[in-house]
Amino acid sequence: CPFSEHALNNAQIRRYGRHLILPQIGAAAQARICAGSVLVIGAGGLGSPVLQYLAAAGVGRIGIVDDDVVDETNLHRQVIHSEAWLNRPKVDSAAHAISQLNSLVTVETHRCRFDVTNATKLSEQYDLMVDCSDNPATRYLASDTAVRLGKTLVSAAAVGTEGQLTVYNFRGGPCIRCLFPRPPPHQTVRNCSDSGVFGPVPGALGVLQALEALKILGDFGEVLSEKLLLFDAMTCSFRCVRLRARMPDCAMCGSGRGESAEIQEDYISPPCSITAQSSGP
Amino acid sequence: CPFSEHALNNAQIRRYGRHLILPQIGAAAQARICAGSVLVIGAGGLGSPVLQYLAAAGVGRIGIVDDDVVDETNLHRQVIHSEAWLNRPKVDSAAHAISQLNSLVTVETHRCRFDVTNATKLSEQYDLMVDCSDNPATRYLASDTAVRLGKTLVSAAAVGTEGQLTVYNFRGGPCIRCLFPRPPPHQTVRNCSDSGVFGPVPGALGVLQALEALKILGDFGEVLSEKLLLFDAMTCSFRCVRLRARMPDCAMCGSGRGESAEIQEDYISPPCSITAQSSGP
Amino acid sequence: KATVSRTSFSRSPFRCSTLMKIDINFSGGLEFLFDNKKDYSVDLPDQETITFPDFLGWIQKNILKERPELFVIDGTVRPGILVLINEVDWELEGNLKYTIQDGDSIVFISTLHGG
Amino acid sequence: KATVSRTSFSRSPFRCSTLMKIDINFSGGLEFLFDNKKDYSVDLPDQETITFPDFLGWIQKNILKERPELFVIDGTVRPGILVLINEVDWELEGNLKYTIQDGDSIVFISTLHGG
Ligand SMILES: [Zn+2]
Ligand SMILES: [Zn+2]
Repeated sequence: CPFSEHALNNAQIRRYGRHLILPQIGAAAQARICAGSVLVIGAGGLGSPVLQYLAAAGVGRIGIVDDDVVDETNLHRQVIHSEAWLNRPKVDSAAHAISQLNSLVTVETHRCRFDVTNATKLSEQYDLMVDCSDNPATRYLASDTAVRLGKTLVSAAAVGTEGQLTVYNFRGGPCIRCLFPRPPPHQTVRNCSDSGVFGPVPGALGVLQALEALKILGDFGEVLSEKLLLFDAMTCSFRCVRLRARMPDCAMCGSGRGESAEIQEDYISPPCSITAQSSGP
Repeated sequence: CPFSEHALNNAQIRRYGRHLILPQIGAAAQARICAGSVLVIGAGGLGSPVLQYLAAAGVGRIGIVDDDVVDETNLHRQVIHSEAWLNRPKVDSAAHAISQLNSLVTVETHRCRFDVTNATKLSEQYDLMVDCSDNPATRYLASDTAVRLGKTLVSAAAVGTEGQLTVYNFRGGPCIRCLFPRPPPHQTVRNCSDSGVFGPVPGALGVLQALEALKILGDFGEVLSEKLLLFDAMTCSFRCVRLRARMPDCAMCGSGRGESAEIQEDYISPPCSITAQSSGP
Repeated sequence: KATVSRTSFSRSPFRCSTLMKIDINFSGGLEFLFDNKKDYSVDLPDQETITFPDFLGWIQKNILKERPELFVIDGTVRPGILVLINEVDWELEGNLKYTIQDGDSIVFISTLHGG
Repeated sequence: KATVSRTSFSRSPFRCSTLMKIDINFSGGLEFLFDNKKDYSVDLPDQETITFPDFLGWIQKNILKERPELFVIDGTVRPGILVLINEVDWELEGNLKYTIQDGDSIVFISTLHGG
């Protein structure tokens, strides 16, 4: 039956009423959101609003992968956590918050680092991936895994007073390696622990990641594929720039097919920066 | 002593470390944030992230004014609330959440509608006002009160899949009546209950309101005065447009000096739309 | 992507081969009065001066689909509509005294009040 | 507002009165290599072809303040820097084969990885 996907139960119809009456969303898109699943990589500054807004909107199943615990210095921006959860796992803190906000959502916690040993196994269980990590090794692994499994990845980053957002591997769009074949040299990478971050910057980018994820799950609107959104908090200015399409010679999604041995090296974080993946913005 | 304002205690230094190491913020601006106070009008879709990010960032004293209770249809976007608080006052729900997130912040709840009987008394207790209301009567009253008291007002709105953000009465900048001398006809006003709203839209605008409020309190960056930020979620596009300066003949902040009798009429909501001020996005 | 329609300007019975191309955008809910389309690209003849009130009249006659009283009142846009001329508040361009130029982008935004 | 400096291009001993005005912007942390300034407006002589590698060399020589290895490696921008030519990914404009034009806006963005 072509209408079976529209099946929302009474609790869902009551709860998501403000989406159901929107001509741009409506019952069919909300039903797809409720039937959808998302893996959120990192429950830090970006992950906090991503998890809150995905859960609030009723995404059926949400996976959270993070190996870190809640630290006092996280709380100026990681608003899904709270003082009662200090020094306890972020995945548990976030899962608790989601269950309080929306008991209709299933939460799955994966208390580990997203790494080569588990990336495929974790990602294949979900329709969509959202990268809220804080280091290039995890970001390249997330994009490469998305390409290998044919999943879309909503990717954002924030440091200092700036943020960036794009969507990888969406309907033939580029992956991270189409844009940047190799990760940046370690000494050029700033992280939030060392460089600082203005709290609402990952907040704004994370909400926009959730927004793109919901459009993709619900299949409405235009998605930020082949586009990069840049944000500068000091002037509250956004700039959207057009990016290249998929590169035919991409080492991962193009003719390279992910077979190069070099690719594996990019998943290794330098020993000097043993920062947990979610201690970022 | 010129450095007394930099005085942050040890708990604050530990907690706001990621702001302190940012060259754009630093100890002086963080100390101003910690010494500052903000009145948030409405604890709904915009108010939720505003309150979370202001509290997380350590604003010294936060006032919340709202007369509504948490409704099931609020929870798809009003992420500061939770199921346990259904049918209980939003101000209490929000104050509880803030106390869990940051016990260093003082919260003051005002369970009432922001109206002509209390607007001045409430607003004069705070350094800055943030308008998260959902109707023109409250918005005009908030702007007029800000002008009367010489306060700045950070104002955002969201309906459907669109949002708008600007700052009124900032260092000689325009007020709402400089732009729109009179409120729109009632039949042209859409609200979130009737028209619907895509959850992350007020989310994104609310985080940006908090961001502007922190820049104003901390006195850093450029503020969105004489500018209007427009957001369209369907394309994830932002547009920033230049607005007129303060109008010399403005009925409120200009030669009119708020003396016209007509002004009072604008604070009356039409009887047909008895929607609570925070039931909006 | 919003559908773009191209409509000719035809106030007078005289036809002219030179045309001004004007982009018009409606947002904040105003698009509901305009067939639910946000973007229009229209051709106006450039042989004569087109004042802003002329332009508003043309819009009402040619592309406005319903409830004109929600768009124009007393010869100007109703309270709560912000007009942008080439991305700038029309107040800075003389508002109703502005004369339409070839290539102009005119935006009509209904201010939102939800929250 | 970021301070804007105007610097003359002077690769050769010959002076020319016609100049190309180029806007250069650095972000994502790259500005730390450039005296902590995000926006530069510079004049280059337009009597000869300025290739992109020439332009990178000029930047290194004239406005780069520290650690050149964090900006250029092997004759092109280091991995992790996105270049925009007039708001578009430089890959769509031929990247290193692009020839600088008068009025160009060139943006260098270091991609962020925090989260
Ligand atoms: Zn690729
Ligand atoms: Zn005024």
